[in-house]
Amino acid sequence: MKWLDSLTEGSARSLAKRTSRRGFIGTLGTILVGASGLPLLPVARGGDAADDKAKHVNDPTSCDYWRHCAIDGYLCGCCGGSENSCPPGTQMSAITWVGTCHNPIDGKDYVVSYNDCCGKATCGRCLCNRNERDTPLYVPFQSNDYNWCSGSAKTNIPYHCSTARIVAVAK
Amino acid sequence: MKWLDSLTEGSARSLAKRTSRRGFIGTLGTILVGASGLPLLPVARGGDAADDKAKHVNDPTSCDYWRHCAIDGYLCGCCGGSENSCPPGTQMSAITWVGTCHNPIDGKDYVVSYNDCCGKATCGRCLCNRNERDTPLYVPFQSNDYNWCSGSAKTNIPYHCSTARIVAVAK
Amino acid sequence: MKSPRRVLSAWVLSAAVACAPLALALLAPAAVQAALPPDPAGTIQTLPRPPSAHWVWVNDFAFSHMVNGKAMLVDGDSGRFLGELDTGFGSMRVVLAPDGQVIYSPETYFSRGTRGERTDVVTLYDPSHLSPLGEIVIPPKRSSNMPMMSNAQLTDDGRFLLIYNFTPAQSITVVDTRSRKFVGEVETSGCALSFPTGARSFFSLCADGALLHTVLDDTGHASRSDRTEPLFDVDHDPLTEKGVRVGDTWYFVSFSGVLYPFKLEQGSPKLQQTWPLLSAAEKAQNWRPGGLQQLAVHAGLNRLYAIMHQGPLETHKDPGHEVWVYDLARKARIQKIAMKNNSGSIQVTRDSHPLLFSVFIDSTVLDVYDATTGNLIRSVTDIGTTPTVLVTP
Amino acid sequence: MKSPRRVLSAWVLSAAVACAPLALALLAPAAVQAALPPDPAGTIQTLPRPPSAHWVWVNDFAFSHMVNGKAMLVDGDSGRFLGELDTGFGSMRVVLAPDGQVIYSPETYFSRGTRGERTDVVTLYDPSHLSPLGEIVIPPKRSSNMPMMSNAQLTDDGRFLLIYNFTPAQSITVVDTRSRKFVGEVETSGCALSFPTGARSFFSLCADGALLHTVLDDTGHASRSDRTEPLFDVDHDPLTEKGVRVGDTWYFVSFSGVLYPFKLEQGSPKLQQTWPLLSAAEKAQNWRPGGLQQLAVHAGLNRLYAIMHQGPLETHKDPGHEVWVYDLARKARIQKIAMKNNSGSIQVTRDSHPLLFSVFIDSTVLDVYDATTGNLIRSVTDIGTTPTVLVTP
Repeated sequence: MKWLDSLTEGSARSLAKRTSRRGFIGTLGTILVGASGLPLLPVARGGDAADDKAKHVNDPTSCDYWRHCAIDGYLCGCCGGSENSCPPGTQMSAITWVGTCHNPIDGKDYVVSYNDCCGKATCGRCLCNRNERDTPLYVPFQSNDYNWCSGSAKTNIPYHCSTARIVAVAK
Repeated sequence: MKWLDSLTEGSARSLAKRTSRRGFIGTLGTILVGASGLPLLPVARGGDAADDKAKHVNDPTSCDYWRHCAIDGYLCGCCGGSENSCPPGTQMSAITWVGTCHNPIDGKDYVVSYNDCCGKATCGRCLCNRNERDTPLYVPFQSNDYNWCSGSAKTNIPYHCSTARIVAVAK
Repeated sequence: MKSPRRVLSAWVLSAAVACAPLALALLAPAAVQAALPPDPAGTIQTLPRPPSAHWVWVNDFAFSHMVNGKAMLVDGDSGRFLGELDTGFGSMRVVLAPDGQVIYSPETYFSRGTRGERTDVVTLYDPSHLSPLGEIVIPPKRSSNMPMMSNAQLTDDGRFLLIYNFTPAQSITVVDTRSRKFVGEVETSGCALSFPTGARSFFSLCADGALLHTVLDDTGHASRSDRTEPLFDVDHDPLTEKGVRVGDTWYFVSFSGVLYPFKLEQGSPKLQQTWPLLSAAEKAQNWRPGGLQQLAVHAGLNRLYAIMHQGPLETHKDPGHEVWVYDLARKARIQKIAMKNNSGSIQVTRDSHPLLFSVFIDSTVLDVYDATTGNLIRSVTDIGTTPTVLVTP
Repeated sequence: MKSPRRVLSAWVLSAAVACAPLALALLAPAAVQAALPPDPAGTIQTLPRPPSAHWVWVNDFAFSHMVNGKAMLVDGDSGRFLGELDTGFGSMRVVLAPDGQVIYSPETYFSRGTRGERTDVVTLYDPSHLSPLGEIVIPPKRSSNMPMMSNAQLTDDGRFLLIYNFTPAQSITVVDTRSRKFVGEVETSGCALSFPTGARSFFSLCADGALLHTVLDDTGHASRSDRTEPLFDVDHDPLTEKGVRVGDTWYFVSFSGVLYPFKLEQGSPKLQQTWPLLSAAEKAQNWRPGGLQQLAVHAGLNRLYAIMHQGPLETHKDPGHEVWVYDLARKARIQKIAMKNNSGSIQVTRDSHPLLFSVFIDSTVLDVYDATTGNLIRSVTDIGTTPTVLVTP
């Protein structure tokens, strides 16, 4: 379990302060990309106008879903999984990256863990990128530029999609 | 050379009558597809309006180039090769499919051989499909639905692009 | 989906334990009541068996990145994307075992992506978990072509898988699905593809318009091979190779729109009465069948569905904006369905409330219609890169 | 290209001979004079050596089909696409040997496309024929991340190739390009990537703002490893990891636009005087550096190029529509270049009439500018799927 040592090294300090995890293709910035690799030009953060955002805040297949406040990747809910489960035949990454999202339905803040689903080609549906507090590659556990399917020797590294699991109430 | 036997069987008769070879992705019909896999909707046969066609009739990187009268695939002239040569690092298919194209510059008809270049991933540039006298898969040597890089055991089958070589004057 | 299976393997648990101090450091005191509960880690969805009759496998050739073919499973009732299989270079289509217990996928791989040693396999997938159960290595001869249903077919009892080879020598690879072993190759020189006619037989279409009928023994080797006289005119009105089957009859359409039924009689395929899908007036208006998977049938209703468009002869593979529906018993058209989008491939489900699915290789939309009323039910977007052949359970 | 090499291998000749009767049957009597001559069969293009200084390798991550990464070579002078390499899963970028005799490409493959056994290699390509010369198997630990120049670097003399690993344990794989063998791994726990500082040394950036400086011996093993004090503030204004180098100085920009030069002094990287790329007024207007490969330099002109846009802090990787140019000696901006399209990655050629190349991962256009006037020279369309890092000879 040598890698678990490195997990704590150099990142525990800031991990305790920052809870954003933006996934993988952070360089896309605020861009929403249509599936099948047909990209759209950069649009408003979160993808929709304010009215539409409110409409989709409880839709797990929408980028505006409240749990997706710090996600980056294809939404597993569009790929045969859900907001908290992986599609058939994939594996959930062992390492989790944690954000804190506000749920407007019950008014609470939740700690959300963004586990990737791994072992199949990129899903290609519902790419969602909501970016805050991203760090460069040298602060790995807050950097969305890694393919986090790398996070376990037992998980095949092809990245498929991302989940957003509730871990706990934040406060 | 067992496959050479099958080459002559059942296809020589019609091969002698028909000289069209349309390449590979014939099901795209008359569609021109932009490179990088971003497809365009079906457009006019040959891709351009009549005026534009005349303009490009001597441009080897245009679908309207006179030699491309029966081609189907990515034009090697857009991929690091030319109308009669393969891009670096690819191999030219051993089997050729022959069309007869009219060269408006000298007024002659030429027998043109459409050799595929093989062994790298699809080039993705200048997809051109000009369809005439295509036959189903059971008449292989006139069917553009085959990946003709299959045509030699020594050639790796990944299809990259297509050339249009002059073989002779037709008459 | 409906029966999620929780997978908490040892490594997930160990990682969770190891990470606990970190995670705890993040957390404020426990929430007041009514908060949403934590989600378990490591949950992987599974699919119910048997599959819904309204599911469809959309096979993706991925032409711009041919080494990464896919088969994607979509639920026509909900429009939900259920999962996918990665099916390698130049993939044709998945084949569903009649008992629903396994999915067969003929696949081609290279040791270095697009180069190096080529390995052809039939991968067996678990239909609940969409994960490999095993693989059967076959000769590296599988044809690379625009995907067709008849690139891979099962014999009627599901015992032997038939895979078309083109090197350009033509043959059929036979795989025994019971022993899960490669059996051998059947030569089909001058003839292509396989159209099963029974538990131990199939025919291929030949370049001269004949049908080559092959009978297998119980070990999967050819015991007989008969070639008919030419049954259609390759030079003047060839049949498309996109045949469909109802019971013991295979239906093919010619470029000009004439329907050719072939029925097994006395152990050999015999041409039945042909009849035109188009009236003389429609032919004069250049109406024409077209598309990649241009025909579909519903056996219970005894109906044929054909994609139609207007255009000259060389548009015989073009998509259409209409699907015409025929009563096969009455040999008459009974319906025209207006398609929302370009239609290049169609498929009809087998149940008594059938859906009509439609895709086009140059789009990534799957359209779902009521196959009886012709009404559009929904469009499902972002389905792959270049969708080709549709397969229903 | 300029020196096509005719390849008439045995199999082409044999096929030609075998096909001759068929071909002859097709041909009418020979043409009258002035007809175009027949083209030879089997001609394969080659590229001249040394490469033009105005060529650029556009590395393509192929995000929608990550197993099919590519590196595409384009001539900035003509806009011509010269050829490509297939570089496997999650490919980062090609590395050009200083002597121009070989191209190194760290690549990852799976025995079954996206599953099965993982094999990481460095493939060596012949730069004239764009075909593999050989490969060096390395540990299957190569980092999968958004492509960065410093995922793979050569030591200054071209002897050792340094490849960043992330499993998530961090290390550097060292490959000896002379013996063409894997040498070993250098541990860099808590520190990422490699930034060469000499023939036998490089530094990595650490999570606490320190630099880890590693010195290799002549066999490629670490002989010394020194960690500086924290030299920048990770929490309040981290440096992007997209450093660029002029001579013995590496330049990094912070999220807020402050330039940090590190220079090797007494065998260790020392922070030089920092200076802001943005005025207080520009900062107030939310101007900010951004992009995937957001900095470029021209050593001869001693100029720095930085992609700039307006947006809040969390847009630090967003593309821009302006490139600001700085005189590194004067520490002053000397030019603003208006970009035609979104710019996420830039690169400047090394010659005395330099070109500025620009791509954006969400587009397939390569824009070519005069790097001194800032004038757009041409846009080259249809360059891959998701172009990332630009590499010039």
